[in-house]
Amino acid sequence: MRTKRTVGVYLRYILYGLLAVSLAAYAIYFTQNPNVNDLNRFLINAILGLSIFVTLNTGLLSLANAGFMAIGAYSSAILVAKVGLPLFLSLPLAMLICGIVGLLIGLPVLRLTDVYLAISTLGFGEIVRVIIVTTPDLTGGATGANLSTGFPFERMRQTETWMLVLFLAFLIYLFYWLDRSKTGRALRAIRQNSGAAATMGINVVYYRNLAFVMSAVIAGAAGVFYAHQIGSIDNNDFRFSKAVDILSYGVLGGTTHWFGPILGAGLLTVLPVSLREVFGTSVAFFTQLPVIINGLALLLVVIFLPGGLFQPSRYRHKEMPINEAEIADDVAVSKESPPLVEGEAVGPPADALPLLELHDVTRTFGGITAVDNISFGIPQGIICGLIGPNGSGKTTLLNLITGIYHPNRGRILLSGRDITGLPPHLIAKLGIGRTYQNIRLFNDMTVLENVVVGHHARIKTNLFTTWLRLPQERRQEALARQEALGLLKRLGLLGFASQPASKLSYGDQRRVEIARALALHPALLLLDEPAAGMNDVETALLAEFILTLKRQGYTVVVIEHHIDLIMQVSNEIIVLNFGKKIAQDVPVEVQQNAQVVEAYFGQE
Amino acid sequence: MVDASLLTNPVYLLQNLVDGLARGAVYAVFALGFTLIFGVLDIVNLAHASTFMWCAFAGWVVMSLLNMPLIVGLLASMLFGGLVAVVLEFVAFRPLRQEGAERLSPMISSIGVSIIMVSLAEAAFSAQTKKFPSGVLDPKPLYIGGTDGVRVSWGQLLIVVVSIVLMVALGYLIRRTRTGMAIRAVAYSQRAARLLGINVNRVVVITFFVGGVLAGAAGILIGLLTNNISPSMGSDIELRGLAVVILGGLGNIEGAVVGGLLLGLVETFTIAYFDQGSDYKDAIAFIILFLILLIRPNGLFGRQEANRA
Amino acid sequence: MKKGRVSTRFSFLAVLAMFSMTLLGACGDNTATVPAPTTAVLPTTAAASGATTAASTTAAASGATTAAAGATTAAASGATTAASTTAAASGATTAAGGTSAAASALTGQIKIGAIATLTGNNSPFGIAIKNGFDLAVEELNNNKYLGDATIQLVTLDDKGDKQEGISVMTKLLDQEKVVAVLGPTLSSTALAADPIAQQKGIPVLGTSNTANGITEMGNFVFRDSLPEASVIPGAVAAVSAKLKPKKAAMMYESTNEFTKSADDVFKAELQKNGITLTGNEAYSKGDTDFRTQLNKLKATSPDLLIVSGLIGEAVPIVQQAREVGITQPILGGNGFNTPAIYQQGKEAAEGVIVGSAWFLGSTNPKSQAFVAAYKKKYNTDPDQFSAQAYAGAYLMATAIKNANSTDPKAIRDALASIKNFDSVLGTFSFDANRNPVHNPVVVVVKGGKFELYQ
Amino acid sequence: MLEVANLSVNYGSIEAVRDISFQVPEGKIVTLIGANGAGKTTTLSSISGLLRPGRGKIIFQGQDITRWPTDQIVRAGLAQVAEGRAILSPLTVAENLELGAFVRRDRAAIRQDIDRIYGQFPRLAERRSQLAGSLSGGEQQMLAIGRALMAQPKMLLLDEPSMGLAPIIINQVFEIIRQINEQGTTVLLVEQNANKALKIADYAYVMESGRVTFQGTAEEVRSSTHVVEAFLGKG
Repeated sequence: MRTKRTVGVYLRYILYGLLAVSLAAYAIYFTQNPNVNDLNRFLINAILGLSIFVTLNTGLLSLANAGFMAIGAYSSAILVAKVGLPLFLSLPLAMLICGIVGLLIGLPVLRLTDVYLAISTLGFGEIVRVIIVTTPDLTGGATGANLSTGFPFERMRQTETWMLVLFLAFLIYLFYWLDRSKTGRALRAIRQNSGAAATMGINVVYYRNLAFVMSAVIAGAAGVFYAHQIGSIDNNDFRFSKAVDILSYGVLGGTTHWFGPILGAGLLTVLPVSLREVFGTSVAFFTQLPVIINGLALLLVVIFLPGGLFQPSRYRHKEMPINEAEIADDVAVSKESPPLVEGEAVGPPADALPLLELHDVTRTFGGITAVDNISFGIPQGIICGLIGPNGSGKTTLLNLITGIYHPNRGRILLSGRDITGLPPHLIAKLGIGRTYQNIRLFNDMTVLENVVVGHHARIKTNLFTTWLRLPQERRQEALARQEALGLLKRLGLLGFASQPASKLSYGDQRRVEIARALALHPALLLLDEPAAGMNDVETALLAEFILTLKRQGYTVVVIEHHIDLIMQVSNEIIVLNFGKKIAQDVPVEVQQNAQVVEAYFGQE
Repeated sequence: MVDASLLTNPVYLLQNLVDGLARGAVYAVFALGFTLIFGVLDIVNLAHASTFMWCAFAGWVVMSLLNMPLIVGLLASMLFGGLVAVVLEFVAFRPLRQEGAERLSPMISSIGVSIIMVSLAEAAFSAQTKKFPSGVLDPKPLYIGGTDGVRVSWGQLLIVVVSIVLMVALGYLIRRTRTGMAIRAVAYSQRAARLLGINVNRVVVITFFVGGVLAGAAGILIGLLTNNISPSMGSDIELRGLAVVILGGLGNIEGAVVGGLLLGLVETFTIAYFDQGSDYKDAIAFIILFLILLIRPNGLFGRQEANRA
Repeated sequence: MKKGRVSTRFSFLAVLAMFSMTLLGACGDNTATVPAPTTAVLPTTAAASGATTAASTTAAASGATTAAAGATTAAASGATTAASTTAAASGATTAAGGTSAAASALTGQIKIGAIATLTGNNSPFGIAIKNGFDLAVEELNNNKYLGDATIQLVTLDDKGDKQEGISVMTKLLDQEKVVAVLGPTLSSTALAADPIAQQKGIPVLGTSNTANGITEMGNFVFRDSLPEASVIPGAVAAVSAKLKPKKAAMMYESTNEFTKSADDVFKAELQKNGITLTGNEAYSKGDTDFRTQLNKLKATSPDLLIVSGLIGEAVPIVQQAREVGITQPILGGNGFNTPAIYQQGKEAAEGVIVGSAWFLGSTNPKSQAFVAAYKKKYNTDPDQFSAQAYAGAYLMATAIKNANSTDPKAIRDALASIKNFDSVLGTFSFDANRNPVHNPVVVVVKGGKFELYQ
Repeated sequence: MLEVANLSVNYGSIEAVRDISFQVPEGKIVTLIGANGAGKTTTLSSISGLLRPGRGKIIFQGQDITRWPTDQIVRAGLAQVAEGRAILSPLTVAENLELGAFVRRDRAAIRQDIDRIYGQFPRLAERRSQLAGSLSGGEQQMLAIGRALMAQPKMLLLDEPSMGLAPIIINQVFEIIRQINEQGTTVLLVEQNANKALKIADYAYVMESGRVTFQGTAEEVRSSTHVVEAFLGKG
């Protein structure tokens, strides 16, 4: 493992070195012979790199980009050459077409997971090519879109370097701000852990589709420029190998930051050009060299530099200085959410309905009944312990409440509202926050960002406010950040705010998870083994904190094996065994309960 | 125009059935090794096609340059395929398996290896198409029911027989032998396999070897059938092979064969019975692939993903 | 640990095997290469008419003075008007501004660019073409074809990629400052890259571009490769005259622009010759089984099977056609014009008819000399691509010689006025649209080799 | 027979097992009991080589097996019945048993052993050609134990054999474990079901939060208040 990391470091040096050398060679070459075409090529590839970046950064391996590039290229070629539109009008139209196709394809295809998604998008690319070949009247068919099929190159050849630079700059602007926005955080969160993202109120399906459509639109734009750079296109320009090239830009350059794919496209475009300039084509082997280097780089990077060449996360964390004045304990992000006021007891109204009610909830997995006909109610403002031997169904129950699983039978009500069958992100929005038995933080994000993700549902911004830099955007982001810092302060985590979550100790990570869940302003907080991995001191502090939450009016359900902790904080304990509820009572009674004792120690 | 009399002609129907099966057998043979690696190791090995291509060249070197008979060529090609696949395992897959990398990383590294292998093949053999020596197969077909009846060529017969033999042999290996049981144990859960005293790494190497041997058999047979050996022959059949593997359910050996035959039949019947059907036959593979993935994400004969540990 | 070593040994073996294969393959290459054509070119006959109209003698062999030659050619090609006259004038100026040599204004090295596909799928064509260029330039320089001047050929690889094609074209023009360009190999690359030469006023001569729309790109774009439209009519006419088929069936590769456009031309020609088309079936590159299409076509009982495909699939198609019982003659597109068709197809290939720009057995003395020289230099038979490339280099050199100038415009004009040039392809002229005019041949496989079809 | 000395195991930054030591004498049943998350399974996984310990030594029959690969440990005679049984559900009962003998090569003896196991577990004999996944929980547990015995282990590691089983079945399973021990196999039993485990064990260790907090003979442990506190708190 260590050698692997060392090799990775050297590999990074080698690749950067290679890039530097080729850039230098390229620069010399360019000053002698300003061949704009090579520059245009790089710029188009950089745009393609960004198109694959959007999906990779959301954790989707889509090979559809060559197909969307084809759609963009042909749409624009037809609009310009046959309909007679000017290029600047055909560009947005072609992008729109790609977006619509992307949506139509994305809706069904994005239900598939990794390998299947990759393969089905690959199939999509091939279908696009078959369609091109079989519609000669529109596209020129196998003969391509060129002079002989009615696409005069005078009209086609319109891509200018300034347009590409402008467009790329525009994209970079979009990506720069996207990265810092609610949407950008949501996309990254989904990549790192889509399950946890959903329980933070992020609509995973929506954002996946958004990323896919964005990717389609950008690839389509690249296709438009490609068509108008070449002046003559045919179906063979958009083969599977093109999809692989595009993928290489992302994988090689990096999939965590928008600059990565630009770097990747740069390396893979400039290197062959430099080799051509340095060696010419006199030595036969050199003609294969760029291709071999491409393959080798892909292989080595995947093995030794997972995440790609450019992974700036560790640098990025430094760029967020936090000043004390920013930290406000009692600032709410939006007015409708109650402010969190330290220490003030908000007791439940005596006659209140139970906050959470389960009625005959049953869930089976392939013949095994994990949760068997469970009913209970949890009144507002209490702490409820949930215990039981291994495999008794505790975590399954939590997953049912948070919508990760849906019950086979029974109903789940939150404040009297039926939430059975709702997707996790809606349940999160309705006010149930949770933590996980196996910590599911977004490891590539800072502690602060993790908590800000928790505010997702309450930040009222969208892509327009992000990209137009509306005041609302800045205000909401600042408020979310302030409140997140406030939460961190209360949990004693302020010192870690700008560190990557993965660098924290286990106990601290648990507390970050709690802070993240609290950022939802949940009416109900579900903690799944919050003390696991904590030492005694940390556990005691945790107990204190849970009690503080209760005083502030939160309702908390805790699963825990540290039985002392449960006994100490709970108002009420529910005991499960074999998926059935065997007891629900105050702690002292539970300890005496014969059934409970038997569940734990076996029959005498 | 498809003549109306053809639609009802029983000989034509039978002939297309035979041709469709033979066409499908080609896909099936290619898909076998592909699906084996996925079934056991959960890896979409996109370098399978390049291994296949190199094996065809290995067969060509042995048979054309060294003038060896078919059987030697076949064995050499199979052995060579096995060895190449083992190298792939060490170079492209093992380093990724050891560190719990992302599930898609092996697929990407296999793409990298594949690029290198194709370039090397171009450097070594040039992109020029290579041919096997003629006379390996008798060009005269067999006739069932006289020369107006159904025709089967030796090549078709060979590929169908081989695809079935390979399927049965692979089935036997997987189901009836100790090694096969170990392979299945590893496929189900590497952890459980380890606890049974199985050396998982060795089983993985064996699996790759077997996958490579299958690629070798496919390489030389398809090379022989089309007599068209070139560095791009892998990528030409790769996408179709992938469609077959999906159709049969990734990792399902019988499924791959049935899927291959099915695709062969569907393509054949589309060409045979639809006006201009041949224009659309390529789309068919991918439209089927697309639809199946949407309706049954694990393939037509796929098992439940939940079974995987 | 032990197992580790075993596996390591395995991989070592495999690497060794791959290495030895590479060596074997490399050696094998020289002896076993079968020139396999494919992409882009087709020959013809309709040209015959073109040739007659243009039978204006003059210029071709004339070693006359530049200005005079310029004037004559300009006059000869009625189509070229004011532009060429001025060009001739400017050519003269350059010549005058050159050295004091009495007969020739040409000295030193003259840079000519060549773009060929030397990497990737289509590299076999590019390599054959490069060989043709190299052989021709070597001969031209040895024979002092341009007097004191020698030709320096700068060959760049376009990798079969359009963007790379544009780049290397730009490089040749801007950096290498070539006076003319030969290539690129693929029509698709030519369609992308040639407009650059056109824009900069540098003549470019494609030696293997047969797609539609090539010379339409502009008056600086030439080709010496007969497009399908020129070869196929002759072939169909010849077959029609001899066999008098009533019905014909066709097969073509649908994913390739060359085979697809050939298919369209075939269709049109069949109609002209009053032959009914009974079916037109498609297949794709990499297909292995063509029996279904053939079977379907057989059911239409055609008198003739026409196949527009590349050599990779041509052999199996011919074999499978015979297998399914199509005994009728087969007329192949240009992809069939390679010895591989009979070397691999054996008996099945007997009687296959191919229309072509050139064939190995040509009795043209120029051609025979070329074949001998090529064989000597490369130890293998040339194919049509090498021949056209070789002819292209000679045409370009002749244009420079006739122009007696290295001014691209003068070269263009001289090139455009080449008529009845005695080339490896036969008597060669450019028509008004800078397309080649020469007699294509129709050959037939007989006794395991190509013979003229008569 | 088995000696674990100063073993510590980490998952990332957390220490799941902290400096524990214990011994399993030949021919005995030793049990590790403790609540969920006490580190019992982690300990077992380190012994069988599935996890790499951070510190400490594991000695089996005088050999230091701390860093051996799992298959070698199994070959040395240390078989584990994993938590959740880890039976291979897509394989038949018979195939599962055969795979249990993967480390052996004596075909005839393997056949005999299979027959013996069928004798011991008649339920399995009835279902020999069924897929293991179709068995009930108790049957699966028996299959898992039978399969582990096929390796002819000198010592058997059992991870929560009672988990998810009905009380009657639990009794049967523990009875079988006792029989196996009587036939000469040393047993290390990891259990949450303390009452049952202590009934058949000779010696017991109580684990809490990754540490051994109490040890003694089964009788001593049973009469101590430690166990109750470990499970249900001090109240």
